[in-house]
Amino acid sequence: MRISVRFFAGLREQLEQTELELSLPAGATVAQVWEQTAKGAVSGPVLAARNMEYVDFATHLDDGDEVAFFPPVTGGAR
Amino acid sequence: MRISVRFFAGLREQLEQTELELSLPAGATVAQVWEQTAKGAVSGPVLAARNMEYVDFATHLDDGDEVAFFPPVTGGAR
Amino acid sequence: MNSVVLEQPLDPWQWLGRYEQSLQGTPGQTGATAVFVGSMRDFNQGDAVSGLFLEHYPGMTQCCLDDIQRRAVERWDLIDSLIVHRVGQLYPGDPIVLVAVWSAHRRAAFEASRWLMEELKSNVPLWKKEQLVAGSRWVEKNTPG
Amino acid sequence: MNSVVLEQPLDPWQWLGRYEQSLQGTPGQTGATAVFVGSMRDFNQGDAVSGLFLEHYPGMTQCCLDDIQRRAVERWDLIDSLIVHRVGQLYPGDPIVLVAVWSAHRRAAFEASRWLMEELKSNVPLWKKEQLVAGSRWVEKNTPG
Repeated sequence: MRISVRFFAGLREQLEQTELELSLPAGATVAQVWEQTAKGAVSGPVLAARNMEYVDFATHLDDGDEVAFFPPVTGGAR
Repeated sequence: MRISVRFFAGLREQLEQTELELSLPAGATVAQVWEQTAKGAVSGPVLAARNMEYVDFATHLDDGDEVAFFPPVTGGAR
Repeated sequence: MNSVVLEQPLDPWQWLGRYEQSLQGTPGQTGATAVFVGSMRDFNQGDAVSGLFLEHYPGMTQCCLDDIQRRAVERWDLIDSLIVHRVGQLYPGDPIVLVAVWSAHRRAAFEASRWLMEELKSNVPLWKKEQLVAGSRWVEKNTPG
Repeated sequence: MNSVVLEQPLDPWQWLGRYEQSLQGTPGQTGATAVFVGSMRDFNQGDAVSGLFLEHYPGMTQCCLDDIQRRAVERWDLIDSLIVHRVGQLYPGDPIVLVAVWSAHRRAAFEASRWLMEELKSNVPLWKKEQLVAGSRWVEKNTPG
């Protein structure tokens, strides 16, 4: 199945990558996407979203899903 | 000594009086002003101010003081 | 820092826009602004209310507004504060009171604006008389905060 | 009810003035309006900050703003709410976020506006990169509320 992957903020900079497409076997998880893309090159906490909703890394994916990885969010104000 | 007395809101309406001048012996208290002006005609809680600061009824007055009586305040919003 | 007893209609957003233009200090100090606007409702204690007269004690009302404002600014180390309170005749939907505070961090702004509203309701000499279909009545109690 | 991700400068008081003119319902229902504005400070963690870039995840940022707003309106039975959040390049003094809620009574307005700010900071995909004299850095932690 085809999965789109996106990275944001500090994570995007560390990986020097904004988005990519992956081909994975049916039933693959968010964790597998992470292993194939981050390659152990990332330190610190990482959050994941599937189709723009927060998910944990054990979540199984479907063909065409968009998966995003990013650091903890820091919006709002002081 | 001369004391100015003012009434506000529901109290002003009950007493049908907005302000008046009183002549009192030196050392008179807020309570004495109240007795001479309200004449037992008032029900409910009453607050007092002397020269625009909240005081209790035992406070002694000086010549020229302004004393005000009014019901609990209800400013602001719901 | 300013507190105002206002006899004319109150447009809170216009007041805030103008006041911020006059603010002292560098704009980069303020991280948080909290604003509360209280408006006249057309319903109270089960009755339709068509108007409201707000009576005040001119000098003392002003002093008490100044006083609670000064206490809030000290207690929360605020950068600035603006209070504007209407007096006189009001109609449903009219803004009654504007409380605004400027601070470095949001916690101080949230706490100070809320505290100012509670102080204002319990300590500042202002009295509401509601106009109902069947005459008018003085509001005798505050609602809990 | 509206939430907006904004790439242009944000004038909170102009937004509020315009939004209130468009409000549904009779104006006499609203007794309380609570507003919070977060602005860019020129100082953070001991360093002078000259600029801030706010990155977002376009679709998800919008969804998350809509979601926290809907939850606040339901939980406190609000009359209306407006959230506007800046993205892109900001400078000291620039407003970053506007949160406004309209309710019948003040307690709901105070609580909901504060809750919205905390949710916004912890759940909405937005990331701040500060520009310092000695380069730039991602902000990694929120300040406590």
